[in-house]
Amino acid sequence: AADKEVKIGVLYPLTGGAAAAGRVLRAGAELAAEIANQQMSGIDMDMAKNAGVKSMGGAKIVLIVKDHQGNPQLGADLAKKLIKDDKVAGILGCYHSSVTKTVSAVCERYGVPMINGSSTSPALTTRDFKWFWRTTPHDKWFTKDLFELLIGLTEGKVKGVKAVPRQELNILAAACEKTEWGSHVSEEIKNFAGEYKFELAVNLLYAAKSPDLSSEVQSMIAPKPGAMLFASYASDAILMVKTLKSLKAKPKLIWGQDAGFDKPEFREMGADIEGILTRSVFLPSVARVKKVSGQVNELFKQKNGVDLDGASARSFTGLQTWVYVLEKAGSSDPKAIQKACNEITIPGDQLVVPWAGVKFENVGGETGQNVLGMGLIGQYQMQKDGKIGLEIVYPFNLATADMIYPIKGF
Amino acid sequence: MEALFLAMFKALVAGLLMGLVFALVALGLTIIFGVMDVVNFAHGEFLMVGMYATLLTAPLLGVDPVLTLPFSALVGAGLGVLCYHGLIRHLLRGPTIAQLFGTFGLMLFLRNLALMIMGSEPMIVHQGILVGKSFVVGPGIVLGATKLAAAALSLGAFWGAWWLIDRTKTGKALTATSLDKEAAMYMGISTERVNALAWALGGASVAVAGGLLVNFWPVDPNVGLLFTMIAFATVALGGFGSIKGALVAGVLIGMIVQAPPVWDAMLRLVGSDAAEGFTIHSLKYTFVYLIYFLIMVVRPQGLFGWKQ
Amino acid sequence: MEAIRNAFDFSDFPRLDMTVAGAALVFLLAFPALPHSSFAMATMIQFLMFSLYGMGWNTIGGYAGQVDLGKAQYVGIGAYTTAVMMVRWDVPFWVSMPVGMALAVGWSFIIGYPLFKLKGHYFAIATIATSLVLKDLFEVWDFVGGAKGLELPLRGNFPDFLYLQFREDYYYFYILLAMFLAGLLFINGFRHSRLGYQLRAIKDNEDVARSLGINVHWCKIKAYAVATAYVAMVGSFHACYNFNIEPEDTMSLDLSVLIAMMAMLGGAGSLWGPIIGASILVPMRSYLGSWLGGQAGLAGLDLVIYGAIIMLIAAVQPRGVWGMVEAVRGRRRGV
Amino acid sequence: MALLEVREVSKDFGGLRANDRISFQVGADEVVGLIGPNGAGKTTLFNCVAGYYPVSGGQVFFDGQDITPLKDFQVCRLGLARTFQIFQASGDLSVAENVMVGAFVRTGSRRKARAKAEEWLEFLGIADAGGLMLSELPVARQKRVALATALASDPKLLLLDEVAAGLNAAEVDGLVKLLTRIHREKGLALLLTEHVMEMVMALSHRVVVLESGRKIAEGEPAQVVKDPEVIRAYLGDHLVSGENGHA
Amino acid sequence: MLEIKDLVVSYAGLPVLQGVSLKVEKGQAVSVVGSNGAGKSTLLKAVMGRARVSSGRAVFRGQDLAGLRTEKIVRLGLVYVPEDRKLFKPLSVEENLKLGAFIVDDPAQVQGRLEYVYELFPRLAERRQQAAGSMSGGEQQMLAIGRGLMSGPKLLMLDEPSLGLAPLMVSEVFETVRRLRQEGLTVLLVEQNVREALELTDHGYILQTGRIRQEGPSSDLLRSDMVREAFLGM
Ligand SMILES: Nc1ncnc2c1ncn2[C@@H]1O[C@H](COP(=O)(O)OP(=O)(O)OP(=O)(O)O)[C@@H](O)[C@H]1O
Ligand SMILES: Nc1ncnc2c1ncn2[C@@H]1O[C@H](COP(=O)(O)OP(=O)(O)OP(=O)(O)O)[C@@H](O)[C@H]1O
Ligand SMILES: [Mg+2]
Ligand SMILES: [Mg+2]
Repeated sequence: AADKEVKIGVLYPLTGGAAAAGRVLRAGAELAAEIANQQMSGIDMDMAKNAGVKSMGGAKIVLIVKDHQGNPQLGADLAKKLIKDDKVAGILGCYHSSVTKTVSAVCERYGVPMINGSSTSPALTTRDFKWFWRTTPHDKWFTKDLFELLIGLTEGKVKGVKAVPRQELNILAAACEKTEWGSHVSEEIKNFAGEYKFELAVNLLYAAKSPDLSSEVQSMIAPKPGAMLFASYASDAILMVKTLKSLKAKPKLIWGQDAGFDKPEFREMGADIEGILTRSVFLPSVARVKKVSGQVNELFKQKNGVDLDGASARSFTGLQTWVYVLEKAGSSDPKAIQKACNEITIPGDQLVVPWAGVKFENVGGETGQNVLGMGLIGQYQMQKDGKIGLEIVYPFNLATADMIYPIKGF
Repeated sequence: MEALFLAMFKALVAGLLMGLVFALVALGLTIIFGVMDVVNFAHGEFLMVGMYATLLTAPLLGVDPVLTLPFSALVGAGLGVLCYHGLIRHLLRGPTIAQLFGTFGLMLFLRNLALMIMGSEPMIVHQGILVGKSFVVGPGIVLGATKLAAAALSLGAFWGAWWLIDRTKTGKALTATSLDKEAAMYMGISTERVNALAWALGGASVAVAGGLLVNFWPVDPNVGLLFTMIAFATVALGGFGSIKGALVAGVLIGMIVQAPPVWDAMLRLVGSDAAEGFTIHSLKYTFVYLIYFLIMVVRPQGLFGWKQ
Repeated sequence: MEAIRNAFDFSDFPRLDMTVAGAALVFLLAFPALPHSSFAMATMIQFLMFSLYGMGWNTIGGYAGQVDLGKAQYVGIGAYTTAVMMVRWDVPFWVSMPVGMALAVGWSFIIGYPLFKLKGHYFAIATIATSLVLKDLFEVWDFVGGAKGLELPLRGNFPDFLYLQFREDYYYFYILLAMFLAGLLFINGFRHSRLGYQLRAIKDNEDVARSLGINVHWCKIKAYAVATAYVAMVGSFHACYNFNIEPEDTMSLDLSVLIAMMAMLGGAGSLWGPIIGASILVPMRSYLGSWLGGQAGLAGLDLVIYGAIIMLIAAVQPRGVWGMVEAVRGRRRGV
Repeated sequence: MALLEVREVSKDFGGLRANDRISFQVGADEVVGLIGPNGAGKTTLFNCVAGYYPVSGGQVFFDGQDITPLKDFQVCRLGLARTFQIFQASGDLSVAENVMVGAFVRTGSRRKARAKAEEWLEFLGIADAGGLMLSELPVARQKRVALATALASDPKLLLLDEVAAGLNAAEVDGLVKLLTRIHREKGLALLLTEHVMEMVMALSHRVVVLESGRKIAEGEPAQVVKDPEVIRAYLGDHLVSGENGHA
Repeated sequence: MLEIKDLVVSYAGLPVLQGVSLKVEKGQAVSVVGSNGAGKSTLLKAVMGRARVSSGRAVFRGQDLAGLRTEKIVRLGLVYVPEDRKLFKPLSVEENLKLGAFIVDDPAQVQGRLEYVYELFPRLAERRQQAAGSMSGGEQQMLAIGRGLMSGPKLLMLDEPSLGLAPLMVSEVFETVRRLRQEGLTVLLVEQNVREALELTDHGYILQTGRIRQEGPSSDLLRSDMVREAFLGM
């Protein structure tokens, strides 16, 4: 029957500091639901071929979107509402790792499945939860990607760059914001720097949303680092680059851990950010190497006027995973969904993100983590149309352009 | 050793600049505080309004953002007068706490109105004579154009405020009203107009600050938060109502905020082992509040305060 | 003995007040049995928490007239004590809560001593500063998880009365309601106590108060400690209820202001003020948020309305809602 | 031993010496008037005695104890109460509650404090005002409440700073009678400053005269008002010729 | 010069003035006397626009004062020295005096008045730089009167100027008032000090519980039985 439906609760920050991210996150999930609910010929995905969840008699996916404002307490309250009042089959969300934590604790208590597509705190999947799965790779992987790239540079593996002498890059300086997320990243940077034998001369945490970053930048440029690494949200990222410029910093390479470094308003700085690297899970240039990504991106752009980005693509993938899991479970019974989650494998060709697929496994002390995910590192480069855009430089085999190295500095 | 001195000198310069910026932002708060004894929680939101005013009008008029500052001032003054007549006047009938929750409401209102209209993405001026410029004046000593301009404006504005309050009749009216409203009335001073004037001045000065800052600082609806607490600390440290105090306190706070690089340089001098792991950057504002607190305990009326 | 009699003495309120209060109590007791959405239940729990926060704040901010905008640091101390003790040493809530209260009160004495040398706005801003300092320190202190915060382990067997882990919210509700009633009675006794009267004398005129043998500084510190104990108690509860705490959500300036807001908006210095304030602000915030916040294009509208209503109340009656009631009655009655 | 002994007390404000080595005593059953021109240092002396100001020199003994280093609230607990010349009450407490605060100096019990407050309000003839807020009363009645509050703290010595200011002759009369009763029935020592000479003359056993911070005369009231020095500094000539400043 | 007609003022529903009428002619000195809480201060405050008038009106030099702001009234030449003095406590004596001349624009005139006040009250001249709040009660009263004179008022309203003054000082203040009056200043005096006040003025009003009980030439009042009994304790 066509009137059947499956309700999924979606929790994103639609107001507050991360409202901008919330908007595209929501748009990503909504697009995925739309594709799942209709037959769409132009898209090479299994879920586009069916109208609704076939195994559940064509049940339509209905999203119930709530705004948690970045507030963990509110997130938990809304999760209860979704579970008890709206009787959702499960939950997607929540972007902020801190909110994801409280919401997943509610889900765990009620035995309701939750799939997380966009929180990257490594801690989330180390809690032995039975009702929590995460599709996105997390900060540990992303940070590792960075060090792989650095090593790659010294070994001449990077497209368009000759092998760089190790000592040129040996000194690193990092600044991460003092939040749940930033301090995790900072820790990972420290660990990997040790593992890959780089000298991390400066590794500082700074007070997020601070009106002045000049002291941070002063300290970072003092040891003359080869690479500068950052974990910052939007306004800090912009202020950081502005400050780097005004203090005439001259690193060979700048890398940002997504977030602020991947925002449209960051791009507006144009030539100033040419050469800056950012990790991501999705860049529009993926469309060039992956057809289905291009198709979905077109659709997304039609609707929202902007390209898919890391946030929207992951949100899309999160909901897509929900659809495939439901398809496999054939019912909205929590136990069935739990079983389906633990057994499912979604092949990589189904996804907009350039991953090998989605498969949750319990390895290395982690539970419910997708082990087939993968990060990207993009670099801002001037496009032919004079606009700044991101080109993939890592993984090496997906590189879409020659890497600019060293950056010209400020 | 030389490196340490250089770091100290750099920090001194940077601290002075940043301190003047803090002082500039706090000036409007001091004026309002001084005259009316009102804590304006929405001070940072006035700053935000000034930032948006410049950000939006510069491309519209096709002029350099710096030239839109008078317009920002106008917007700020208008907003100040509006707030005074629409809200503050009524709050003054009640106890002090009414100001706190009334202006807190104002803060929520303005901030989220901006969110509805402007969205939450940070925005910044991309073109203008101040954008992206900086001057090298010594080994590693660089002065950013925006900060330099803000510092100059700050000095100018403080001189202006001092002149107004100390040398003019309007200033006398401001002082009298701030001390005792009823008595001021008996002197023939129009206290309503003086209060509105204080809000207009306060609003204009912080909005101009905003218009200038947006050349370097990105603006988003939450930007007020960054500066409000610092402005509060600046004004209280200087002593409520003291123009000179706000200037000195602003510079002092600017210096405190620049301490971490000096600390780092010192650790590097002592040996890299110590430098490992202990950075104080994440605590730089903590020191601001801590030192603020310590000074206040010793001097409960602030550095230059006489009112209590 | 007299202290107990004082706690139950509501004779200075007119009959109407007590009828309304009685009806409200019956409603609260019966609430879980009435048909309600889970969101309503969650909102109700928030209401009780913020009432208690507000009651605590009222002792220092209302009765003693010292505007304290740094209460969140004690929420943090309470919450972290419970969380750390549970995570590290498996200590049940009923042990860690009093420990948290004791630690918070201890800390309140340490900073209260210098703090109360300041007056008026200087005091208010200094309280903000102390709270921010503590929050910043917690954010870099690894023992308590730093900026990453602490997550309480789910123990798995529900309901767990020792560790306050329940699946259904009405357990939390009743436990909190018991705290609420105890808290209310204590405050009622407090305002009838010598300290209560002395604080109000201090609020009137400190010089006169001192001339009447009142050690103003010490009385303020005591009131501050009482306020702290309330706030820390709810903080401990918050940790168990929320399962995850971070410096940002337990110790932020926003929370401090919100706590003060309950009493200020309801009517600072009156017994019912914080409860009235919480009963207006908490539901308004949740429901405006859930109705308007989720709608496309209306992001922020709920908070615009919320802010406007706060401004309106402040402008119409700067003494808060209870001030309106008193204005209608024509005279100040009951404190 | 006198109840209060002021020994060589001095008080400086910056360059200004407001009290200059002032000495005098108040016996346990005595009423002493402290007079002097405006700015002579009377209020300042009160403030020094009551522990409100730290003294710049000298000592104050009360009931055989050196109270010089004590703070005002400690002094009050020893049994030395005072009223203020100028005070503002923002009005959170009703009249009865105000007086109760005074009574709380001696008891922790609300019941006892209330009883004590009612007793004093009755005694001072303002029982009908018990439920009003202080700010709703005329100034003279506010002063009476302040008196009741001070009395409720069970003092041995009461310092009164211009409680008769703003009263007309008839009202001054009433106050004199009242204070006399208090002094007699409750056995309280009084130290009062007043510009209303009827009051000083009618009540005081002894009068101390200050001028520019120094004690210029001390003695029985009738003698003191004849002292030419006092007339020059304080009373003015026309007073001697039979008229006085207050009708 | 000032005419008050049927003025009614209440605080929170409680009538304090219940229809008070009063007249002050140019060059006259008029006193209003009455016991505590009779509403004397309220009367002056109502004239100054500082108390809510429920009915009746006050006319000053042909201008209805209803609805005028206090500062406007001051600019008309009606100056009020309140009972509680309302000094700018942290400011110096001289600054207080200068603020008294706020509505005067001519600096020379201000200087002249300043000297006049210093001559009137030499104690103020001695304490030019002292903070007003740290002066003794009597000194503060002198400052308050002096400040009131600084704007060159047409009508000076003094609310209990003798409050808290030493006997010598009281006669000095009254002497000053007498002198001001001789210099042609119109004065409305509210006093507790009934005899002195009546001796000083031409015309007197007895205010009791919000109503004028008796009025007439001061000399008549001084002789009336009612005044002698109620206020002079005879
Ligand atoms: N703000 C107020 N609120 C309520 N009642 C007031 C207020 N101000 C004055 N009153 C009352 O109005 C009455 C008249 O007061 P007013 O001050 O005019 O008296 P007065 O004749 O000047 O007395 P005094 O000799 O004490 O100066 C008094 O009973 C007083 O309690
Ligand atoms: N805190 C202070 N700082 C500076 N000077 C002060 C202070 N308090 C009082 N004085 C000065 O000390 C002198 C004595 O003042 P005090 O108030 O003791 O006088 P008084 O005898 O009580 O006068 P009055 O009868 O007018 O009340 C005055 O000249 C006064 O200006
Ligand atoms: Mg005195
Ligand atoms: Mg009066």
